[in-house]
Amino acid sequence: MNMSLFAAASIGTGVMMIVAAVAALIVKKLISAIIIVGFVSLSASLLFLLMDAPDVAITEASIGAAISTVIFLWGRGKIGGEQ
Amino acid sequence: MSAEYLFYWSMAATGLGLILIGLWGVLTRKHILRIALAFTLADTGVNLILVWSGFLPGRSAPIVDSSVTQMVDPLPQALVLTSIVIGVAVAALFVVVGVLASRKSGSADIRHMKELKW
Amino acid sequence: MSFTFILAHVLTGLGALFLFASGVGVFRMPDVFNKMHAGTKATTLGSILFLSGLGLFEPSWLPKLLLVAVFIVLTNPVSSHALARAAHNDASEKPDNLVIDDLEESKGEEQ
Amino acid sequence: MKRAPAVVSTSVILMGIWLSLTLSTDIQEIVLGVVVSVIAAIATNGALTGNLFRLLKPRKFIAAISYIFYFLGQMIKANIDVLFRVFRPVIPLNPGIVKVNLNLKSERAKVIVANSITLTPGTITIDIAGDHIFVHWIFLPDGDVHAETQSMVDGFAGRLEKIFE
Amino acid sequence: MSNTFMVILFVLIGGGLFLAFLRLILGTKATDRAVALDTTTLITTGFLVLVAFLQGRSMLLDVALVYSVLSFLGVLAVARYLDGGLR
Amino acid sequence: MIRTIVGLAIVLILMAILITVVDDYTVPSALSGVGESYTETGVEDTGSVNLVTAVVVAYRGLDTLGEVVVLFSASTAVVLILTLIPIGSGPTPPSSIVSFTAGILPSAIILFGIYIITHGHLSPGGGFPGGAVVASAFLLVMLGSNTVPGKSKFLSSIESLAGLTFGLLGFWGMFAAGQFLNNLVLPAGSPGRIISAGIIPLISLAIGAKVASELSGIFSSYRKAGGEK
Repeated sequence: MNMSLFAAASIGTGVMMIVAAVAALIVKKLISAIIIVGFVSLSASLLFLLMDAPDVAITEASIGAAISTVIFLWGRGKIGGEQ
Repeated sequence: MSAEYLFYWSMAATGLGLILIGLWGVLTRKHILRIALAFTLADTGVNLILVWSGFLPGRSAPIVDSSVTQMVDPLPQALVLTSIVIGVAVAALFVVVGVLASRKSGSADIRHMKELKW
Repeated sequence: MSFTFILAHVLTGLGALFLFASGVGVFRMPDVFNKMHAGTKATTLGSILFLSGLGLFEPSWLPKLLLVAVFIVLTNPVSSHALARAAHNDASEKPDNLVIDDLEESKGEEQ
Repeated sequence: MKRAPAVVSTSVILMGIWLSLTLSTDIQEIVLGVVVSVIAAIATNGALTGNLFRLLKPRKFIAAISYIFYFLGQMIKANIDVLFRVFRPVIPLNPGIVKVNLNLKSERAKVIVANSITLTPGTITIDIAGDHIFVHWIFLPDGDVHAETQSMVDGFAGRLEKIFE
Repeated sequence: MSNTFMVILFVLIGGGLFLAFLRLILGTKATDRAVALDTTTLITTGFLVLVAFLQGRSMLLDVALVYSVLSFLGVLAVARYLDGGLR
Repeated sequence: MIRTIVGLAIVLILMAILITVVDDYTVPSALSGVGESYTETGVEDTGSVNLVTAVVVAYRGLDTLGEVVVLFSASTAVVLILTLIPIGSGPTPPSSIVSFTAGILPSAIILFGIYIITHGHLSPGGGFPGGAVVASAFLLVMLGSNTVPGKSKFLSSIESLAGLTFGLLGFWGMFAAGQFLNNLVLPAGSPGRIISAGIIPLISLAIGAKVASELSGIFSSYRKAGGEK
């Protein structure tokens, strides 16, 4: 029973991640792309937890949520957007 | 098509998909930060595939407990643990070099960064 | 079927329902402030109910789950407020369906 | 030494957080927890809680408890409001931002009021400037908007004044 | 916890997560997406706790705690950026 | 346009190759030899309940040392390049709610990070995520202000001290037990308590301090490159 629930969860998360990854690359504004990549990192953390890797999940959450988002936002502020 | 089968392969499909999408983004995008984002996506995909290679459905996390009998492989997880932190340091370097290059060439578009071509 | 058992079911179910309602609200509301109404209030109470319900199923986890809930209560309104302020300050992000806007007027007075 | 009560109350709270994190009563955990929480409290100068000893007077303690219950009641009302609003076929909307006074001295009390307003029926805090607070309504109340908003804000501020005087 | 109840919880939480995700992808403005990110992370925190509960190991709750604290920081960073605080 | 098509073609070819590679792959039923031996003898060898930390710090400790060096060089490069970028116009001040929250929450987040670091051998966590969480507390302070931090001698001394501790612990193992980073120069203790698993908690602390100070250094130099209003 747990296995089929986890299978459903992992398939759903995987589909969301793929769609979000494509969206991050084709969306117009860079700031939206950064927000969506933050979502992909956080979903990856959920997948790592489902794959019985809590250490990796904790690391991915702590790095992907705030730190890499801030780094990209800083670069966006220094460079300016597209066009 | 058991649940176990779907559970196992959906992970691999996600990681592979992320790698391919990231690669496509690196090849086709023009804004330097967009390329950095695509690179981060591919990085996440590689980490997923690595952890997946040590994953067996139905076993538990590699933290020994009185209730635990069978565990997944801890080695790939240890590798990925360090890879994630390196990944963010590399992304920071990527962004900083991108900012510097765009300052030099006056645009964030990689087609204008002529001096980086060899 | 003890009382705690039933209460745990009710709390987790209600919490999940509120989390679902927050998703619906964020999806359906027309502009950013109204999205925030659904996204902040419903997720906060939903998380509290859901976490305390699961804590009743497994009483030894209760302190840690309550800690998560307290963190959410402390932090969620702050991030929501910061986003609201940013949305109001940025001309391209600001919604245009406001009936009264005292903040815009007081900004005008300052200048 | 002026901050000593704040440091002590912060380290007590941090110790509580540590105990609920570890879920263990091993002597090593407790010793480490005391050391870490005292160091963290001294390093941040007791900023987490401020001076909690003022709350130990029975009158203020009762006021704090009653504030928590008032807040929880308002929050449940807010969520039922959201629940019934989002499932309507057409969401009833009449949004607006209203400016009202907030006469509290303590910074902590202002932040608590602002966060409470964000979590209670139909309102979120947009900004605080000096003695004024800007509140966004999802559905503006009937009648005098400013008076209604002022009474809603005073519902929180009046209760908090008893604690933070 | 019976199986039916567990399925109901999964469907409710997953549905909420999916709708907020749709707003994240479709949302016309950056602040809409940021609000959707806030909502998705909080719903996912609930999801992580549910997974920890189903696996029956309290140490997995650390992941949920880190997740909730740091997702708050991420959203705050986006908000401060839009406000001009990260220049 | 041509770029998009060529990119798509390359990606599709790669996808076909990858699919043929994994085509006859089935769900495995047992671990590989290395993983099997780690899971069987890990607790006796290292005393660490969390086998991932055991692999990161004890079995593969030398790799981790190299990894910390990579992190150090990357962050040094970032800080160096940031000095080449012209200083910006400076951030706007935050609202009082955000700055107040950024004033009160860091102590709780630091406590939480130290919990993750010190319980690395007992529960998920360890030096890397814990250090990142501690750095996030610094990030919260940065988000809640618009001033530039002063010259941080403290950060760089913590950084050097952590690296030195890591190296010295390694050499201690070499001289006492004939092996660089030998874990059991301290007693293994009873698994499941804080003081157990030899030098793993100490090395976790060193890694945590190193990661936290590197990431905080990156943030603080970002803020300096942003300028002051």
